[in-house]
Formats: sequence, structure tokens, C-alpha cells
Amino acid sequence: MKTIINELLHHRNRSRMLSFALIIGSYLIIEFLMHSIRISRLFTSMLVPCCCYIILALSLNLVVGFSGELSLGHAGFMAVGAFTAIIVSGLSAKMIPDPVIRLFISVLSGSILSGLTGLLISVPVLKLSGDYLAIVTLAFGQIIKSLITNIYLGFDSNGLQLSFVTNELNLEQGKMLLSGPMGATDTAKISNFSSGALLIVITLFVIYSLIDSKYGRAIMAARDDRIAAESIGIDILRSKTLAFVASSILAGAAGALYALNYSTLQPAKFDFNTSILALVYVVFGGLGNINGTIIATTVLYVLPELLRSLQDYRMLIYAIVLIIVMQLGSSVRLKRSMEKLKNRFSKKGVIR
Amino acid sequence: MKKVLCVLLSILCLLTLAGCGKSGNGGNDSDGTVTVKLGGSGPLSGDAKVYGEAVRNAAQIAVDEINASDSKIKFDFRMEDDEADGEKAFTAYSTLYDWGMQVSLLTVTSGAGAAVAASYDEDKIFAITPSGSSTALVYTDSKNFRGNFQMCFTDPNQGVASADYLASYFGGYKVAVIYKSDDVYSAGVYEKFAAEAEAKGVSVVYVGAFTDDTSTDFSTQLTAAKDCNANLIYLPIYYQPASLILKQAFDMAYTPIFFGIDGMDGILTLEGFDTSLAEGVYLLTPFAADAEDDLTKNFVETYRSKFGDTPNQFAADAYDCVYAIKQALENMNYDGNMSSEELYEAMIAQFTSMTFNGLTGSNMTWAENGEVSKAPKAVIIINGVYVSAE
Amino acid sequence: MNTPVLQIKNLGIDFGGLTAVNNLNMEVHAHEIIGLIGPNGAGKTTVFNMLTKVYDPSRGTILLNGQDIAKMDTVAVNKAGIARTFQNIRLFQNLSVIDNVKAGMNNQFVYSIADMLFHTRKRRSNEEMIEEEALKLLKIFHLDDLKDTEAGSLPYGAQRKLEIARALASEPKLLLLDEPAAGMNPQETEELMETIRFVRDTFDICILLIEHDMNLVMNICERIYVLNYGMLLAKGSPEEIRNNEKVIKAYLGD
Amino acid sequence: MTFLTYLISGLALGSVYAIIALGYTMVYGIAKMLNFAHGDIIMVGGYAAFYACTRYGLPAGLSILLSVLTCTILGVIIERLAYKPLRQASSLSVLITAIGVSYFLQNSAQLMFGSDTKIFPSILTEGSFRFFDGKLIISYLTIITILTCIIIMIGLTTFINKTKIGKAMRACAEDKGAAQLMGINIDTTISITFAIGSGLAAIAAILLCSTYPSLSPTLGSMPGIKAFTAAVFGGIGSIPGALLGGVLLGIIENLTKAYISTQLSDAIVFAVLIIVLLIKPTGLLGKKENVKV
Repeated sequence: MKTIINELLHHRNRSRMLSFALIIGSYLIIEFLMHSIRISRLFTSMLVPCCCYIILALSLNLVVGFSGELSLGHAGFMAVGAFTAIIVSGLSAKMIPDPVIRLFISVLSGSILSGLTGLLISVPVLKLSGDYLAIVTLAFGQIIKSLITNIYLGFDSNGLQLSFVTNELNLEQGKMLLSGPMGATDTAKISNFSSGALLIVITLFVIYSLIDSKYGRAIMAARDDRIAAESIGIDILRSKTLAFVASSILAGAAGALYALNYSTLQPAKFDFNTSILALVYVVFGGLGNINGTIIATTVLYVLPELLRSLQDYRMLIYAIVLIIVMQLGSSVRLKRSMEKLKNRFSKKGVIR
Repeated sequence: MKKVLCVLLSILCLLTLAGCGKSGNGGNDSDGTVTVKLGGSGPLSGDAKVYGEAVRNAAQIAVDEINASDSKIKFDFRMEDDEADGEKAFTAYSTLYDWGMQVSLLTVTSGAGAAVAASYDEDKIFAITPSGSSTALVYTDSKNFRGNFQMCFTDPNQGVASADYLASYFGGYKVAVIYKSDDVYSAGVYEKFAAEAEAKGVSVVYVGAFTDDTSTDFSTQLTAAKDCNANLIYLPIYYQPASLILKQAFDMAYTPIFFGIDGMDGILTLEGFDTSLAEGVYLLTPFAADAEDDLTKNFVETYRSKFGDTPNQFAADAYDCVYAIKQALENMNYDGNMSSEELYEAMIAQFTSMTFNGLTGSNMTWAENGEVSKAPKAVIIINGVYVSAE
Repeated sequence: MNTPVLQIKNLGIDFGGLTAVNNLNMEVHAHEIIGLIGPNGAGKTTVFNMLTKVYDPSRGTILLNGQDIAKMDTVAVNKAGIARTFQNIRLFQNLSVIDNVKAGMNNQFVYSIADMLFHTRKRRSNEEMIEEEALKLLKIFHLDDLKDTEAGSLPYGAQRKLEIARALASEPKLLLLDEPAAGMNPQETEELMETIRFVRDTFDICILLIEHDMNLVMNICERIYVLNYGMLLAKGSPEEIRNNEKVIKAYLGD
Repeated sequence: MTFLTYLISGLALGSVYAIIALGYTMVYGIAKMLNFAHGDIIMVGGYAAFYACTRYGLPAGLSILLSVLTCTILGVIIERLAYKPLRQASSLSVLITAIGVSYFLQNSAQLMFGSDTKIFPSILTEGSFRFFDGKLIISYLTIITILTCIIIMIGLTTFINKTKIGKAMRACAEDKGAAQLMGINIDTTISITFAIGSGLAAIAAILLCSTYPSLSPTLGSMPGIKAFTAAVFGGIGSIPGALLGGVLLGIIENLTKAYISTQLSDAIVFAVLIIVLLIKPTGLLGKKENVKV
């Protein structure tokens, strides 16, 4: 019994529990509020995208924080997941009328395809390192966006029809699933907050399962010291591939959930800026810091909405906030005074 | 760091939660006037800011004019930023919904508009977009009307109109097309144009595209067009890239006829633009800032004095939208005692039956599917001004 | 004697035109503690780097229990049975002390990715064994009290010890220690010597170590190889080396 | 003949990329940071020259000088205020700060200069050479662009190799700690690097805006990303690499548009980049860093 309590109070497990408590707690509170008082539409409209960005940021943290490789093209995986989900959901609308099951299947197929894409891309990407790796992820992000922008896909009584670069489809009473730069239109909106919250919980579970396992230790060891990791028999490439693929699967799930929350979606949404946005969330939250990522994503996602009243100045203020927080976060003096504070309030001795 | 973030988070949550629910309808004021809450969203930051600003400014002018007049209908106008992005458009819409928006200018851009078009329909809020030209804003793929209207031409209509015009006036010409393949507007017009041109026997010898990421250097496309001996270049794009194409064609001594669509409007007022480059350019546009009628003159003058720029077609369409809404409200003798659904139905009934005269055309009517019917005017730029091409 | 655990024949490496190590022949037998000494820049660490395939030797063969490891990569060499520490400590700075050791057991305890995701019994039992083994190792080096500390914030001596523990975790047959006593005070060095002997006896492995602390080398090494300018200068028992004139000359200069 | 036209316009585009890439590469080499705001400094340079020339009617030479000066000062100020406090921080924090600076510059420009496109005046030159009865036309501007690029390249190489400051820069790039021990002032050296990089950005701005004369607050972002790609392509940190990468990128981009697909040109350019990096993992002229074990 005592060991179990000790185990639970162990600082690592405390932070694990906090993540789940944070998500489940927020979910319950928000659900309760939504059913008891009338919450502003703005608030409810931000719930699902916020969940998506949290998942995206968490998945990116797996690559950047835990695996130590800078990825500048994560929006690409989100795009693959998103448009796969739209296609699957669109095609199966008649067969599977139940939106919950359809959502599940769509998100699953979105993340699987995104994972396969990640696996494919990881082969060239992980041959490189550092900034060269980063630029190749950026390149793949751009390529994915560019390819999706040129896909025309529709179906009618004659079945599925596809054309590339120019729209040569002649549909008879059919439905366009993807129409080039216009992307997807008239998607059934089947995502909801509950599925978003559930997906975050699953994401957390996957990430914690991974990083607390031997696979996770190998990934982090490879990040901290490549040569030392090899010297104790850790296969660097395999570890990094695992992190990369897991991350692309999760990012794909985020994209799928995102796509099915809007009636239209254009490929241009998943551009370099979205990749950068996710990176900003991760760095704000702290590399390898799961709870930090969740909180930072929420704060940074909500912030521009709150600045609406400032009209033209809001993005300027957002930029200033970005710069200042980075300065504060890295300021040595601030860190020292924070530590002092921590020590003063910490009841425990020096040895933990 | 984490603690600071935590505190920030809780404050933010409280702030967003506040302002709960939809506030009441605007209503009867003591002096017998009715105030209507008019919303709308558009890009007020980012790449496309210029379009959002044009709409906001022009709509504001119209609203100010109406509020200063003795009209019984007054407007309370609020424009939110959507960064031309579907997701942001949705939060912008939600903000406006919370504010109690009764009628709306929908969105400025097509992409953003498509994301919220269905929501306007679901929530029974009447909307007319000044410039969102994609058909996705007004009807679904299967042609189901969404309850939204358009002030501008739809993309397919412009494509068809352009092809028709080229077929009848530029019969033997060899046509090259340069369009922006990742832009909903440009690709939408081009797609329909290509189909119609083929049907009408317009000889298209070269099609070149560009994307947002390659929108500075057009030398390749122009060289290729020149190589194909194209003597007319069709440009279903906005005026900013068009200005570069004109300049680069001039630099390489390539002088075909350039033919633009409504997005070309604005090219003459680009600050620093050498208007001689645009000599002889044709464009299909419903609005010309230097038209001589009083309505246009007044509008352009007010716009210039207030905002320092010359208004483009986005502005003109927005101005018309506000007045069209006012006309519809007046026609139905709106007194503020209507539920939002009743207002929505009544507005649709008005719009599908009324005729409207504005900056961008006379005798405009709207079809049952929300599309506007007005005549696109072909103009040609001569000595730096638009001259009717007919 | 039986086949040596490690047998190096005519090993050599060139960097550009420079020959860093040449014509080196060495043998390490089971249960031995061997010293590899020499002045700075003699090529000692380069030998280690070739043994663990951080560098590819230009010529020569390396046999581990009779198996040629010259074609293997670093990971395979470790699996074949060589683990090492580094001259400039290379710990996983951001991992806890115990996780550093656990990382070393990556190939010793096997469960699949599916086991990992679904928290099967196989995962749990393996992780429990990993934990147990890791604690055992940490106890040997008196690091068990610090098991949750970040490795990067350990004192220098503890970091050196942790590196040895991590290397041992991969269950090598041959352990290469690169200056294990560097930066330690005499008392710590004394303890380290005890530990090295203890480790050799408990795990029944052989150890090849580079060290500048002559006290340590002379005390615990059974045989010593002396390297100078990339060439073998002398070999023999501590006694022989201590009295070898060439060695004294190399250390003191001409 | 058409091919030659494509090649030459690609060369001109590539030269502009190269000059921007030089800025990226220098800052990266010495401060080890990706200055994502570099593209936006180009934008500022463009506006500075535009206002000097059209609003205040200054002559071309003076406008260019003013633009270079503005960018140089801006570059140094940004470095001092935003990046210098982060010298010890992780490279990602610096990256995010650079992104913040980029947003800041873009949004300030929108507020100050308005968001509508402005057309950059032809302050350099107009007109062109004609060869083969006008079949091949090369504008003076193209030639100026390519020449400027070559001059800057030679000048910069000489500066880095011959002058004391240049040598200090190289020392910093090699090993900051050691350079400091040798009495080199790291802060000053980094400031100078930013000053030169930003000054070059201004020159790139003038060339870019003269060739593609549309001026908007987001003008710099795409050339910025392309130039960054070019710098990596050529081997980041290497000055000849930036030149080679920039020029190749420009030519590949134009030839792809001409002979393969205008819709997919970006995808193809990036695919070529990936292939090159797989064959030469540190770029065309990049140095392989040896890790000491």
C-alpha cells in the first residue's frame, strides 16, 4: 500500500495525473456550464479547434521536445489527416449514418494515412540532422500542401473520379469531395467537444505510454547524446522513426477532427504559418513539457480572440507578447528569483 | 513560467465565458427609428487585409450616411477580423452572434465565407456578401439555396461572361491565360472560363498558373505565352499580381491585349503604378471609380476624404450591400418587432423580389439561389480612365 | 590460455594523411583488467573509438570472442558485447539517473510496440525487471539515493560513476573505461578502484581502461599496454612497465 | 532562344535569392540562429526606399543609401533588443522570438504604411538590350542584379578573409569561447554581422522591388523562406554556398515553371531540394561538422 502511495506521489506520476485531471476536469466543467447556463457562442466555437491544436502541439512536442528534431512541416500531416477524414466521411455518409461511428472511422483512417505518410517521409528526413532536417520537413510540408491543392476528387453514380492539376471531372449529380484550391465544401460537421476531449485523453495516454517505456527512453537518449546512445546499443534511426511516425499519426488525428468541425476546408489552411504556430505553442509550453504545452496552446489560442476589441492592433500585440514571453522565459535573473521563491515555499528538504 | 501561464489561463477562461448568451434584439428607439445590428467579417490583418479594410470602410460610410439621414432604419455596424481564414471566420461569426447580429455582410473572402455560410442559414441570420464570389456561399454543391445572397458576380458567371465576351469581340485571337491556381476566386473563374471557351470556340493557346508562393516572377509564363504567339492574355486575377504582369510584359516588349475581370479594378489607383502600362487593358467590372454619375462621385469623394484611398469594387459592393439591406428593411416596413427567423424569411422574400440600383449596377435583381443578376460592363482603359468598351 | 575475449591485429587508422594509430596488436583475456596508457595524443581514445566503431579503422582486424566486428556499426558492436564510457562525459543530461541506466538495458528486455501501447503484462513485467536491475546497478555505485536527479546536475564524480553503470547495463563482455578517475579526488579514486574490481568479479567481464592516474593503473591493472605516437611502445605487467626505460623516456621526454 | 530567356530570368531571380541568402547564412554562421525576421527587413528596406523616393522626392542614390541605413540600424536594434538577451537560451527560443519579430514588423508595417500594394518606382534603370532581332531581351535591371550579386559576393569574401573584423567573424563562427579568449568582442562582432546582413537585405529589397515592383507588408516572407531554402541548399554558413544555392534555386524554379508545371513548381523545387540534401546532407558546399568523441 505504502509503495502505491509513494508511486502516486512520485513527482513524475503527479505530473502525469495532472494532465489527465486538467483535461477531464476542464471537460466536465465546460460540459456542465454548457448545460446549465448559456455560454457565449464564441466560447463554444473555440472548443473543438482548441482541442485540435492541443493534439497537434502535443504531437509536435513528441518530435521537437522528446526526439529533439525541429519539424517545420507538421501542418502537412494535419492536412493529410484532414482531407483523408473528409473523403472517408463523405464516402461513408450513406453507409454509416451514425455520426459518432463515422467520426471514429474517419479520424482513424486520417491518422493511419498520416502515419503512413510520416513513415514514408521519415526515410529521407531522418537521414539528415539539425537544420537540414528542419528544412526538409518544411519542404515536405509545402509539397503536401501543393499536391492537395491540385487534387480534384468527386464521386457520382459512376464511382470515384480523380483528376490532377486541372478539374476534368464531369459529375452527374455527384458530390465533389476535393476541388483543388477550394478544398472540401459541404462537409458534414460531425466533430464535437466530447470527441475532442476524448482524443486529447487518448493522445496523452499514447504519449505517456511511449515516453515511460523503453522506447521512449531510447528516443530521449538518442536526443541527448547520439553517440552515447549508440554505444549502449540504441538504434537511433529506429527510435527517431518511431517518434516521427507516432507524431504524424497524432497530427493526422488532430487534422481529421479539425476538418470535420467545419463545413469547408481549404488546403491553404495547412501552410507554413500553421506549422510555425504549432511550434510556437510547443516552445511556449516548454520542450518535452506536456502540461505546459496544453496550457500554452490554450492561452495562445484564446489570446487573439480576446484581443478582438483592439481591432487593428491585436496581431501587433500578439507579436509583442510572443517576444516578451520568450525574453522573460529565458531571463537568467527571472529564473533565479523563481527558484528562490520555489525554495522558500518548498517544505521538503534539499534531497528529493 | 508554468504558474504564470496557469493564472493567465484562468483569467482568459473567465473573460471568454463572460458576455454569455445572445443579447437581445436591437429594437425600437424612442424617436420612432429602428436600430438594426449589422455584422460582418473580413481580413483586417494579414495578407488580404486590403480587401477587408475596403469593405469595412465603405460599409461604415454607408452606415454613417444612413444614420445621419432621416431614415427610419438605423444601423449599428460591427466588423470582425477573420484573417480570410475559415476557422477565424467561425470565431468571428460567433463573436457577432453573441453580440446579437441581426443582418450581416457575411464575409469579404470566399474561403472564409464558405466556412460560415451554413451557420448563417442554421441560425437564421440574413446575410449578403459584398465580395465572396464563390457559389459555395450561396448554394451547396447540389444547388440547395443557403439563404445567403451575393452582391458580386459568382465566379462561374464571370468565367462564362468573359468567354462569351472574348468569343464575340475577339474572335480570331489566340488567348493565353494566367491564373492563380491556389486561389478560390481565380481558379473558380478560370475553371468555368476554360469550359465555356472551349464550347464557344475561343482558341486558348497557353495556360499558365501561379500560386501564392510564386506570385512575383511571371517572366516564365509571359515568355511561354509569347512563344505560343498569344495576342490576348486573359487575367482572372486580382490587380496586384496583374500590375506585375503588365510591368514584366512591358519590360520584355511583349504587347498583347490584356483582359481582366472585376479583380482587375483598383489597378489604376495603385500607389506608384505607372498607369500608362495599363493603357488598353480590358476589364469586366461592375464598378468604375471615375464614373460620372452622382452616386459614384459622392461615394468616391467621401471615401477619399475619410480614408485617403480611392475605393475599389470591394468597397463599392459593400456600400451597395448596406443600402440594399436598408431598402429591403424599408420595403417590409421593419419595426423591430420580428423574431430573427421572421426577419430572415422576410429579408429573403424581399431580396428575391426587389430591384436595386446602386454603385455597381442598375436594376439589380437576385435569383432564387442568391446569385445577383447585373450586367457586367466591359471597359477599356484609355488615357488612364475607364471607357465603355461597347 | 583460451581464445582472448578481444584480439586486435595490426589495427591502424589514418585521418587524411596523418596516421593516428598504426600496427597495433592487443589481447584482452577473460576476467582481466588491462590498462592502456600513454602520453596525451598517443591515440588511446582513438583505439576506443575504433573498437566501438565510432571511427572506421583503416586496416587491421578486431576480433571479439573470435568474431570479426570490423564490419559492424556501433549498435551492433554493443550488442556483440562491448560497452564504453567517454573521456568527456556523455550522459543523457536531461534524463534522470535511473533512466540513464534503464536506457542501457534497451536490448536486454524486449517487448513490442503493441505491448507498450496496450500496457500488457509483458510490458509491466519487463519494466519491473528493468527497474529492479537498474536499482541494483545504482546501488553498486552508491547512486540509488540520487535516482530521480537529472543526470546533468550530478557532481562530476557521480557522473563518471553513472556512465560506468549505464555501460554495464547493456551487459557487455568487455567494458572500455576512458579515464574513469579523471576529476576525482584521491578518496573517490580509491573507492572507484574497489568498484571496478567488484564489477569485474560480479559480472565476470574484462575491462580495458585508459587512465592517467598511475596509482590507479598500477594498482588494479593486471597488464598494461603503452601507446606512443599511435604505436605500441611497450606491454607487460605493471612492474615491467614501471621499469621500462622507453616508457619513462616517453613520459618524461628526451 | 526561349530557353536562354528562361535561364537568364532565372539567374536574375536567383541572384536576388542569393543576396538574401547571404544575410541568412552570415547570421547563422556567426550567431547560430535562424533569423526568420530577415525577410521582413527586406520589406522595411523596400518601404524606406519607396518613401524616400516618392514622398520626399530624394534622388535614387540617396534613397538607396537611406534604405540601407534604415535596415542596418533596424537590424542592429532588433539584435540588441530581442536576440541579445537570448544568447544563452535554446536555439528554439531564439527562433520563436525571430518569428515574433517577423509578426511585429509585418503588423507595424500594415499600420504605418497601409495594407494596399504600392508600386515601387523604377529608380535604378529602365530599358534593355536586344539580341537576335529582339528574340532575346535582357533588361539592364537583370544585368545590374546579377552584377550586384557578384560584386557583393566578392566584396564580402574579401571582407571576411582580409579585414580584422572579418577575421573576428570567422573566429566567432568557429568557436565563440576561444574567440573571446583571444580578445574578440563577441557582442560587437555579432552586431556587425547583423548590420551587414540587414544592409544586404536593403540592397536585395531594392533589386527585388525594382524587378517585381509591388510593395506590400508581407512582401518579404516568401522570398525569405525561399532564400532560407537557398542558404540550406548551398550549405548554411557558407558564403559561396549561399550564392550557388540562390542562383540554382532561381534557375530551377524558372525552368520548372517553363517546362514542367506552373501549378506544381513549388512542389518540384522543394523535391529537388530534398534530393540534393539526400545526396549531400550538408548542402552543396556545406562543411561536415566532426563531432569530437
